[in-house]
Amino acid sequence: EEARRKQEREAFLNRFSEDLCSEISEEVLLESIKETAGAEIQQALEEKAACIARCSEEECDSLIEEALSMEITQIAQEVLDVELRRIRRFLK
Amino acid sequence: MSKESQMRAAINQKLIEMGERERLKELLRAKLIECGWRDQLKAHCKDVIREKGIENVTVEDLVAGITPKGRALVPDSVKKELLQRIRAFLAQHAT
Amino acid sequence: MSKESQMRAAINQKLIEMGERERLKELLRAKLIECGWRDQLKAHCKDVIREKGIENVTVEDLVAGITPKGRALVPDSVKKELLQRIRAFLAQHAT
Repeated sequence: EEARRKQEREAFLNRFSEDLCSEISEEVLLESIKETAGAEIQQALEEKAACIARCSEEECDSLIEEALSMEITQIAQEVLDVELRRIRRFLK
Repeated sequence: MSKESQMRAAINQKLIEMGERERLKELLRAKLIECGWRDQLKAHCKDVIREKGIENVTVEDLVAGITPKGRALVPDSVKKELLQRIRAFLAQHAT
Repeated sequence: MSKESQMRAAINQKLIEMGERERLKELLRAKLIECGWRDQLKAHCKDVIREKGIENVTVEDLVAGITPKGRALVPDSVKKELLQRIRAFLAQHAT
């Protein structure tokens, strides 16, 4: 009887240990997976935002540079033409 | 309530009261970091995000996508160690 | 091509395709007139011509001579407004 009880107890503790091990593993795994996924999504969003910010600035600089170059050339040409016309009129 | 359920409830109560349940979880968390599981999971997350594009992935999608791999990546040695710790605690405290 | 270069190229492509790049340049031109940049630069051109003598100045010389001042004279508020417009466009269209 004693031996049977001992055997039953051993079997119970084995079952309990395995169940508890699975339970704890499942809790920790799910919690860690959620935490990791959340952190990785956050990091990817931050990286994308930073990348967009950098690209916007580069695009803005290049656009300004392009527009200024055109404007400056146009202004120089205009002013030079006006000045030349003025001198020609003066010389006549 | 059966005798087995009563015993389970009593042991669970003891595990919580003595802080052992929390310690076991802490041990597992630490082991998962130590064995590289967390880094592998991070890398897998990055792959999924890269593949689908961040604008097409929610946290829920990602969790669902990586959970099978997350489970599969846990080394047997870590599971064994946890089980041993549980058995040792029960041998000492389950009366 | 790095991921960032790809993104930059895609942004540029979208801005051009949707006509936004041209609209932004138009906006910039209008702002430059509005803030007196064009007039200031014309005056600077005249100074350079007067200084060097019209017989010694080509358009290229003049462009080279006034470009640094032209860049420096663009008000920060104009640059900021343009950047905000680009960001808003990207926030709406970048995938």
